Amino acid sequence: MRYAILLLGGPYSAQAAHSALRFARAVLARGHRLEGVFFYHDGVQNAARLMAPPQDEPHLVDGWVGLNAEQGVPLMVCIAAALRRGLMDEREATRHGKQGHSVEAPFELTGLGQLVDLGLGCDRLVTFGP
Amino acid sequence: MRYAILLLGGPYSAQAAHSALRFARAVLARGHRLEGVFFYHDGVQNAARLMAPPQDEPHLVDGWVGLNAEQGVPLMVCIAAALRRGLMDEREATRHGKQGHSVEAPFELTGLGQLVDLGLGCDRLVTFGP
Amino acid sequence: MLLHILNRSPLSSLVYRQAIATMGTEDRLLLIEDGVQGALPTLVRHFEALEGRLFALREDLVARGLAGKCDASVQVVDVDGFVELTEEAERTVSWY
Amino acid sequence: MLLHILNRSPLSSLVYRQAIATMGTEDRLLLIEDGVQGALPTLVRHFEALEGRLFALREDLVARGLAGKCDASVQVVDVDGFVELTEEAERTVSWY
Amino acid sequence: MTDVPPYHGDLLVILRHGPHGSSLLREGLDAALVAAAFGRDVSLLFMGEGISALVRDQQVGPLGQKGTAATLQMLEMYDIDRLLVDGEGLAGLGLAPRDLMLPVEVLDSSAMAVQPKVHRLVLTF
Amino acid sequence: MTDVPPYHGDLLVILRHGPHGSSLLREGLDAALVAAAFGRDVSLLFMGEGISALVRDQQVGPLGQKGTAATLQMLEMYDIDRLLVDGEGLAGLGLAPRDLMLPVEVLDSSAMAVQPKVHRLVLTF
Repeated sequence: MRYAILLLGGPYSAQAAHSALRFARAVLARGHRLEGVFFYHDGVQNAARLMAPPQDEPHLVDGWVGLNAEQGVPLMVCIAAALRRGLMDEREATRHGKQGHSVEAPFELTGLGQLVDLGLGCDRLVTFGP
Repeated sequence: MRYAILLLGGPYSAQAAHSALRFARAVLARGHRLEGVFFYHDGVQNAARLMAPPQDEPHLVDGWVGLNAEQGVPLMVCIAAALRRGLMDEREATRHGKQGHSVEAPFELTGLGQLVDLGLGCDRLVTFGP
Repeated sequence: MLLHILNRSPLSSLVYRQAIATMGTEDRLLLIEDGVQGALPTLVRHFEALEGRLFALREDLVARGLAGKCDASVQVVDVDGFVELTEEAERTVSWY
Repeated sequence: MLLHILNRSPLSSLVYRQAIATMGTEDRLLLIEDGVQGALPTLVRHFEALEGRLFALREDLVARGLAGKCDASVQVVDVDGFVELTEEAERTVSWY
Repeated sequence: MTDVPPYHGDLLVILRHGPHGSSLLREGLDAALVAAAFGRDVSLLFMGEGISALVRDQQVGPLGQKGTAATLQMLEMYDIDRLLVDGEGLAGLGLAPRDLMLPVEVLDSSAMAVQPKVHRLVLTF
Repeated sequence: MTDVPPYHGDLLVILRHGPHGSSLLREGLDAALVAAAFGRDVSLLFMGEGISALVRDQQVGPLGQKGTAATLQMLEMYDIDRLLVDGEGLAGLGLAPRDLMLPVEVLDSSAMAVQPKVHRLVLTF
């Protein structure tokens, strides 16, 4: 089956990101496809490139990046939710006249239309709330 | 009286930051001193320097920076809570071998000891929860 | 006398019970943010033990269109009154 | 048949009532994260309408030291079983 | 009870949070508007605190926060006209349909239990 | 009732959240440990879901998340020995003090209502 995940919880503040990552691995292990992870609400904070948790704890950005590298899972971040929370890639930083950036590939800033397409285009969308 | 604020809510996700900023202004308007605002839990996200809300909405970073500029209120961000959520200043970025930074002055990364000193050293600490 | 501050509605969160459980007989409770919903006549019964010691923040009521809908037992204060309540209390305790 | 997913404890959040209100007579409910507390014998009564359709995630029980404390009426599944439940359901609805 | 009823729509957005207190109400509405703009058939279900989003006379927040009243006024323009309200929740707030800013369909408990089943996708906010 | 009782300590940290589900429990414990390390007299009050932090046999999370059990074991080393538990909440979880990993003082409702009054600062997590 074709799965998708909607993640609404911020990293470390809520268990949602850990739960979603674990679920993603289990979905793939059962032979399903994971069409994408959409980050919305506090979930957008999972794309913060400067995340530096203590070394004896799971590194969530590394977890997401690994999912993308090994399985090609798209990591889609709601641009409107991201910008107001301080998350932008180089292109948005340029557009806003700011130096530096807080989001980088493989995370991609995108619109809510992608969430709708993802949710209605796949067989199962599973939401992990904050 | 000497006041302090503990802010636990993230920007835009929760009303906490708006409430805290409004309360801070009212405290000062009544002639009190505001010894500091301590950002902890999701509250640390208020220090995200790339925050870019729509122009017709309140800009929280500007609000905090204004409080500091006009009244000298220290803006203290819990370093442990910040690092795991992707918030670091240039010094921490260098220490972690990363390019760029997501927090800048007047926000200062500091330890929880500052929260304890602030809370026990002032007359009133008011917490704004997520 | 302490000031307890509650920002959740009794419609969805049970934290109001924890606030009440730790309140002394003179302590006050201020409803702010989503907590102001507790000032509605159908929900204020959850706070009946606090007769005369229940407050709600005017600005948060107004923003939600609830300013004219509060129960008569609730004392409505603006943010200046919020600061005044913290002045009068020995300390504050927040519930969320 | 739909799978509803709940991540809050009935000890602090009333969202479980909203989940139950929208469940059809064949729908299932899976407790995850802090929601697994609802599988304890003293709290499972909140879910009595779901007899035989209540599940709890093993990994989240284990992490909390609650693995051996669940009520007998709750079916415990691991994360592989979680995926299986989503396969069997037409769609999922999350409550938080 | 085992028959699957005909679909009422593509997307059901369940709104459980009030205005101002969190961004979830607005984010749920934004998802609904975008889906509608893309030609999807969208229903909104207001439950619990979410019902308070429909109360009349809402204002901007004290720092000028916009709230959601203006967004709700745009629903009709986006052809979102299936606004469902949990009747029990409405009574719990002491409100009647005339207290709300938009015309709604009030659901009893049996109608509530059908909604997630008759939409292809359910998003909860 | 109007007499202020003598202070029991500098800081009361109220813990209302369980392990793993959110970071609040850990963040509350961290604040308590730092205060104790700075020589402050700290009490912990476990309420509601927070009581479940004391359940025996907790494990790391499925991704290796540490949880809070190891932190709780360090409390004694930091001279934090006033561990208060809401008796009603304990019963609500179907637990007794022997189910908990550390010795605690179980409070009845009148003792609960005194705690915020007898500490100079109260932090709620």
